[in-house]
Amino acid sequence: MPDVEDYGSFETAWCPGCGNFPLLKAVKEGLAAAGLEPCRVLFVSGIGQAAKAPHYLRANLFNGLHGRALPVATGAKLANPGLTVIAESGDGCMYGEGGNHFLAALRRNIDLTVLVHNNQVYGLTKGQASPTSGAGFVTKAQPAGVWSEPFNPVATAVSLRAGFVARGFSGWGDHLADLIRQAIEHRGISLVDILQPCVSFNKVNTFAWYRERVYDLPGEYDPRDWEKAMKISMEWGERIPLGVVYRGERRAFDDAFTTLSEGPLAGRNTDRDLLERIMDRYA
Amino acid sequence: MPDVEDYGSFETAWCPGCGNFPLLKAVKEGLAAAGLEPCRVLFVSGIGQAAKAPHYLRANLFNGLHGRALPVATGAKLANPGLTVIAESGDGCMYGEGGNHFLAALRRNIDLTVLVHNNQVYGLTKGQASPTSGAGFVTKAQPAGVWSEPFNPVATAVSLRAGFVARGFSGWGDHLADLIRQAIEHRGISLVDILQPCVSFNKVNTFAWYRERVYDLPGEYDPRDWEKAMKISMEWGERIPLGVVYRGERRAFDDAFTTLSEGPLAGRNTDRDLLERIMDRYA
Amino acid sequence: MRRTIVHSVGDSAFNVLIGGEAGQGLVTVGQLLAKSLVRSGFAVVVTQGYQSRIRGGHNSFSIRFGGGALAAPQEAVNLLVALDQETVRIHGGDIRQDGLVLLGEGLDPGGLASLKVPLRELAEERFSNVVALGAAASLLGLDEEVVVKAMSRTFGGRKAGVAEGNRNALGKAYQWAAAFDLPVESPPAPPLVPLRLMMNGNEAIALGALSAGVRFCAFYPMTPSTTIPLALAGWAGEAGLVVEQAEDEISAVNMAIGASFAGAPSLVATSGGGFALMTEGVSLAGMTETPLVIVIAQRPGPATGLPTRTEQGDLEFVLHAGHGEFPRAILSPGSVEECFQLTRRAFALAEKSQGPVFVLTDQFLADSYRDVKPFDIRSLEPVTAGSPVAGVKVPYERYADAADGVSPRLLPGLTEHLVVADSDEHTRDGHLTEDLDVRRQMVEKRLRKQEILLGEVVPPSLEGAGNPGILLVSWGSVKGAAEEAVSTLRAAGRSAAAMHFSQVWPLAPGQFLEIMRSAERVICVEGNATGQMARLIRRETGFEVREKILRYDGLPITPEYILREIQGGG
Amino acid sequence: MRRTIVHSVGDSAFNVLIGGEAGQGLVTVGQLLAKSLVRSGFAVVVTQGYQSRIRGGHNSFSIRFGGGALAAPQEAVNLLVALDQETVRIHGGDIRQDGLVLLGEGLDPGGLASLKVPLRELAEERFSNVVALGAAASLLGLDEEVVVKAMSRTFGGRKAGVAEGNRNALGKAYQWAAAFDLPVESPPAPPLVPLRLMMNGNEAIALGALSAGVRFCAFYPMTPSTTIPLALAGWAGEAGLVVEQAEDEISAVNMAIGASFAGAPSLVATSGGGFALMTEGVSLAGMTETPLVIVIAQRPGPATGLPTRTEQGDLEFVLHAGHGEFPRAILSPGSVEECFQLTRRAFALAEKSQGPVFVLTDQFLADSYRDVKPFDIRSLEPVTAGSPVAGVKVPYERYADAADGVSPRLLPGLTEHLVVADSDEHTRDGHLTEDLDVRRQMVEKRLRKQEILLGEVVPPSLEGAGNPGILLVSWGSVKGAAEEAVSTLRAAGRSAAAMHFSQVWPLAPGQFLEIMRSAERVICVEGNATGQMARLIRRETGFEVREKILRYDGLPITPEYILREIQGGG
Ligand SMILES: Cc1ncc(C[n+]2csc(CCOP(=O)(O)OP(=O)(O)O)c2C)c(N)n1
Ligand SMILES: Cc1ncc(C[n+]2csc(CCOP(=O)(O)OP(=O)(O)O)c2C)c(N)n1
Ligand code: SF4
Ligand code: SF4
Ligand SMILES: [Mg+2]
Ligand SMILES: [Mg+2]
Repeated sequence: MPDVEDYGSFETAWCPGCGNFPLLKAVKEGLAAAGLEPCRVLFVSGIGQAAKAPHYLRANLFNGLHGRALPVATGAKLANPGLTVIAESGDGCMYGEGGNHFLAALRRNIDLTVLVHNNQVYGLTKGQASPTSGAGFVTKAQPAGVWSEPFNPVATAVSLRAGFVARGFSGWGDHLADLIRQAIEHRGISLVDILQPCVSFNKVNTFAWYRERVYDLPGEYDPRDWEKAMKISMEWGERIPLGVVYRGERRAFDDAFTTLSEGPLAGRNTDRDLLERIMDRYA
Repeated sequence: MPDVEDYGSFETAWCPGCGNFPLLKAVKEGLAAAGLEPCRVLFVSGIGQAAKAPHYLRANLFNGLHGRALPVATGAKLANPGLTVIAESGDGCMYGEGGNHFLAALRRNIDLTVLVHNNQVYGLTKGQASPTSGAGFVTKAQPAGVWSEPFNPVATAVSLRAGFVARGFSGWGDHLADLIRQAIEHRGISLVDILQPCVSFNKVNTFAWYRERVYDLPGEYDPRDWEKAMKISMEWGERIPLGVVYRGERRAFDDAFTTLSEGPLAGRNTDRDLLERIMDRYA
Repeated sequence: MRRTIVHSVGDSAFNVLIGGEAGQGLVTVGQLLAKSLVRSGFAVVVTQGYQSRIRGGHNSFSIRFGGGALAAPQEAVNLLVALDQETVRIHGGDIRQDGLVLLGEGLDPGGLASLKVPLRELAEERFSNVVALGAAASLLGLDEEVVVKAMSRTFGGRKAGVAEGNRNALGKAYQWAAAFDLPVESPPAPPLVPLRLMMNGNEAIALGALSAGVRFCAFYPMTPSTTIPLALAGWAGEAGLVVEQAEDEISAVNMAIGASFAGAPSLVATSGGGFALMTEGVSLAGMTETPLVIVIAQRPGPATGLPTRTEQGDLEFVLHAGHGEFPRAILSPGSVEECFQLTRRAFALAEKSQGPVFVLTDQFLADSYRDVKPFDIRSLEPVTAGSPVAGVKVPYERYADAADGVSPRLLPGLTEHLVVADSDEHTRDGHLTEDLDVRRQMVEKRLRKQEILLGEVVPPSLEGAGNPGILLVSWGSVKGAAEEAVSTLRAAGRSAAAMHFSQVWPLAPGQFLEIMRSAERVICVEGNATGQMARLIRRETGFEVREKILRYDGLPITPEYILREIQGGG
Repeated sequence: MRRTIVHSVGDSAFNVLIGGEAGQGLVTVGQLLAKSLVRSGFAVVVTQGYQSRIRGGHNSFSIRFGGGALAAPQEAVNLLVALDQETVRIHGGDIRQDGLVLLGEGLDPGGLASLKVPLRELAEERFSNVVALGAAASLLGLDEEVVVKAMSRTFGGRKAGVAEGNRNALGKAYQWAAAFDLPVESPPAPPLVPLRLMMNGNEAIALGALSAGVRFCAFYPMTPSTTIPLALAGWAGEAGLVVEQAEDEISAVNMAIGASFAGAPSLVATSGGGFALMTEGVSLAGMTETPLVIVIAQRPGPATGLPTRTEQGDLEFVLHAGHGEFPRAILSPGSVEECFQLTRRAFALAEKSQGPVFVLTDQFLADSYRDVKPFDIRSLEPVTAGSPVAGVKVPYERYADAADGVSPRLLPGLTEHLVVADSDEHTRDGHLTEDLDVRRQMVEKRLRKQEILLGEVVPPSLEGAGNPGILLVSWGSVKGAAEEAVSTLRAAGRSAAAMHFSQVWPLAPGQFLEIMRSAERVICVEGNATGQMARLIRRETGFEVREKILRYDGLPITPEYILREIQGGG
């Protein structure tokens, strides 16, 4: 069984005090709790402060384009179903530039774990509004404040009946690590939207702001009740629920391809008889 | 007051019997009922069979790229708030290629009317699955049947609290025309998802199939009740509700830009004093 | 309007054009007739003209056939099979003096030599297209059994009544047509030749990919590329492929990169507008050094343009697509065989150079059925994704320095080594860096791989001798037309040669520059409006191709078109 | 490592480099010092080097200043202001023999001539950066009041204590530093010159756009382009603009096209990767004939590359971006003034040719503050979107035929005429067509507009005489460095000239080919690894630029870099 140390420790390019630090720690703990060897795990990230996270642990990594973590993760998972594939990136990356892939991945219900560092701001590009920024949030790009309604990833995921929908908080390390473990263990798509304070550019949604509001969904809360989940997913503002909001039963997309039960696509033999038979159909 | 004839009549490139014909008629009736002169209306469409529709009536038209009707419509509306801007296209165009814009437009709540010909298939490219195709739908591209869950545009729009969310059926012409009129009259984004049989490529969701299932939301149904709307939006299969599913109160995005109260951006004078003052800030 | 018809060598060939509305079953008739011709030993070249709609409008399916080898379409029509009046109006002018219109009794041949088929008498209306097929096949002297066999394959699976109805309609049509002759004889049945396949360009690309070991294909439908993923999807179950329709082209290219990174030889196929959305992904493949085969089936642009027509307008776009600088290769098949062979080559080059390789085709070739000698498909080697783990230096570095720029490529999850790839500039171990010395080294490492590609350039082919009076330079689907035009010129006693580029990037001037210099006149023949290949040649060699024969109305370049232009141009 | 320092004409200039971590307030110090220099009558050229992170790492802000005109960065450092130890390590080697390190008492100058500032003594730690500013300004002989004024503008709005604390820290630093002299005198205060602005390339682009009448800007943040839309957003309220952050770059470009169609002169700004996503939109602007200004601030690629560094690697990509063939122009400013002027020109050309026009800049120029003569901004004309309705033929046709290809452009909803635009091939009235004759005419109509652009090409500038021994050819931000290198060569008695392209497409060979031919050696100086401009020149003229000075490590080309390469290359 690997332990947290097996995931290594690296110098980061983050600001001191950033919510990404406890988040990174929770990811490693979640991986260790799930008992995964680094070489069996593939992280796929996009671009942003959050997207650097997998550079700061030991695992396989494909750090791709801004917004495109999910398609790359999908391709990799379909090519090698034996990999545990984790798509990790920021709110701008996953819900902004990558919004269409987010919808499609939820619909596919492919066996990926999606970790979103939701700091409600574009960190790396210095503080423009992100899709989850609150209405009225003032930035240099939105000097009169954000006008659009914030995107609610949890509600969207529940409304599309994604298999596993959770919200964590980087200030609640153990709780978060456990959500990540559960997400990894869930077969089908699992979303963990993680509230992650950005100390440099988001002076509204700070550690203190979140701490005052977050609460753990009570033990009796049944994440299999879609209607309740839908309602809970809309709760935001005074109180913000953390935990597994929804769990649905859906067939995993990976099962759509029977050939995947035979393992990775790499290194397979080409069936020459079959090739010939296919060619002969053109005779 | 313009009447339906003012919107003209043209030869089309559609298949005989296509659900687009009654839909086109309903659009013209809706426009006439809303009392709009053709020259005050701008249609923006994408690419697909549906996207050809605005070529078949008299109005201003920007027929752009596949998937990109909403951004063009947004830009045009922001440049000329006096225009009635209608984005019209197919399910593949709006919910597939254009999915990210769909989410963003709902969040913005800009004053656009969005008409989606939802035939649950890619018509123009000859019958591949669309985002709304039912699970198990067999096509040449999905020989083993569609595996993903269908996209539910109505549920997504309600979950994001869009201002006006409706479902129509091209087989119910008058009902549809009235929905379109209401959508046009609503300030803020209004979605009319229109069930539109494709006689050439969708042999499952036919006129008969829809007719057996659709029903009109009863008079006592209150589209302002979000929870009920959310529930109704999930109804699909045995029974499919038609009508205005949800109506929310949200500030229209157009109000974010105070300058728009002064009318179109075209032809404005440049304030030379202001230019000089701005330049002087660099002194 | 009757065009001046320039007869080409094709006089030994015969051209049947079937025209009608979409939805009248004309493609089925065309395919069956072409298949029957191939089965009877003829060479065929099919040209399909259709519109961006599902029903109505005007479509055409023309089959040029002959006893020898054929590689180009032909304008002049010997036999026009008109399923509607529009066909007579549009194509009447293309009928040769000695040609014939075959049409239903209700249609008006407009003064052309014609034969009216008593459709209603011979079969129910829904079998009209088969009656037309039977009549045409009979006139062409094809053995009825050959047509029946082709038909039974196509309609075999249908409801009982349908197959029978078709069979009867065909028989009736054969009987009826037996009484008639063509004004000019069609080519005699060729001596028995070994079995040939009938395949269009897209099918050959799909089959080439399959034989090269493709394991993953993601796509978003776009005419005229869609039939490639559709063919692969059709084989996916039996051949163990994953074919996935993506939510958009951006997703398609990124999925393919992810799959390739994880070890599946991967392909995407699209057309210009969809490819535009993939250009960031192309750059990603370049930066992460991920093998990727990208097929682009061109159609006329800009923007949506003419979705179902042909053009060669995207050469420069593809050559420079993606920001930043990185190596690539662009193959441009000139025939259906080349579609197969060059797609295979694309997979090999992509793996070898660890980057993006393009196959640039177009609607004409994509949809052009031809007779094809069966490939020696058993003996062809598929590619192997990734490098052997044996001998890899530890700790493993994905971007380890290498003299030729190619680092060992391990696949994630398949060994105990960690594989780290990055779209940022990165150190050898794949982690992001802002070290500017490393940056310089990595740029140089990536660019060194261009040499590998340069070492494997497919040399341009040359038909005809050196020092020609006229040298026609072509690329991609224009090959057959240019070569046939040259044969015609030579048959007329003129000194001419045809040089064809089946690979347009990189160029190795040593392979062609001398020949160009030796020609009196060099003429680029391209399916675009500005002469993109001519510009590229000048850029790479300084040699200015002064004359151009260009076409940009959406139709393929034909031998006649070239000859007219040469004559027109003096 | 100490590089051979090649002194350039810049010996009359003086280079201050401030280095430290992100978050230490070094950009503020740099801006204030630069502003104070400009206010004191000096010319300045700022070079910013920063990393893709918000805190930590190593950043630099270097200000070269002098009494005359300056247009290029300089490597050799006269005064190094080290806010951290890393700065000494990285830039110590760049200090001139007669240079000085100014640093806090806790840091080690590593044997270099140095002056240690007793930071703790002079002020609280949070004001350290202002102490450094004061010490440096004092050493440079700047009037304290000038610095105070600059500071009060920057910190004016802050909390009371802060402004005061800063003011005190500055005063203390001035007092302390009065006792010291630089080893070599800094340039004498120049004679009073008329007021000059301080502005970087992106600010000048934004201001140019504003003066040109921009009314709409959509963008998705991407370094180093973001400060353009941010500047516009800052003015939006007062100036009546709509600036909208889009959900992605595809949306941004399509929004801008929609807004332009509806009559708002529109701009998008991005960098390579974001632009890749816009290429389909570029083609749409070409097809629908919609004016659009696209600013691309280049950074090193491929893919994410080095997000905060500079490069000129996207010339060919931008030139061919978008499928299909349509006219475009690409302007490539070489100075901050040109950023302003050419952005204005871009709006005019976009409207005139009804299509996409590009402004191709890069990180170096984007972030490079310079002293700029105030523009005669009152008298500059903005563009007018659309054509007058008077005289329009009825029924109105958006794509009416026109000798020069430019049809009258009415705006939808503003007249009683219907305006119909289409991304498919279309008839004159804008409706989609599959008529192939119309297709041909429309291709030709669109391409005729290239002539308009060709008639308005900004001619390349030439510094130096004809028949030079060495001709340096540059484009974009390299202008100043190439010109200064030439001055230095000439000062050393060599025959040299500099030719700069502020517009890279279209090219008018008549404007430059003779001069190139007249030179003994022609050397292209470009910030990329393959010599893209050299290739383009050969493609358009046949003239092969055999020598190249290239840079692709993310740093701007300097006069020293060029001179080293020329000497190295013999
Ligand atoms: C195609 C593209 N567009 C824009 C960018 C610039 N960019 C880099 S990171 C980023 C936003 C990051 O925000 P988020 O994903 O929320 O991550 P954070 O930095 O907040 O963790 C943007 C816009 C890019 N790299 N690529
Ligand atoms: C970027 C791009 N990708 C793909 C296409 C090809 N394409 C044209 S229409 C279409 C699908 C149309 O489906 P839908 O929007 O549902 O409209 P329908 O034809 O069913 O009315 C596609 C994929 C395109 N034109 N552009
Ligand atoms: S900018 Fe924000 S998110 Fe990024 S490292 Fe700094 S605090 Fe964290
Ligand atoms: S393909 Fe379907 S949607 Fe398109 S016109 Fe035909 S029936 Fe209608
Ligand atoms: Mg963020
Ligand atoms: Mg559809």
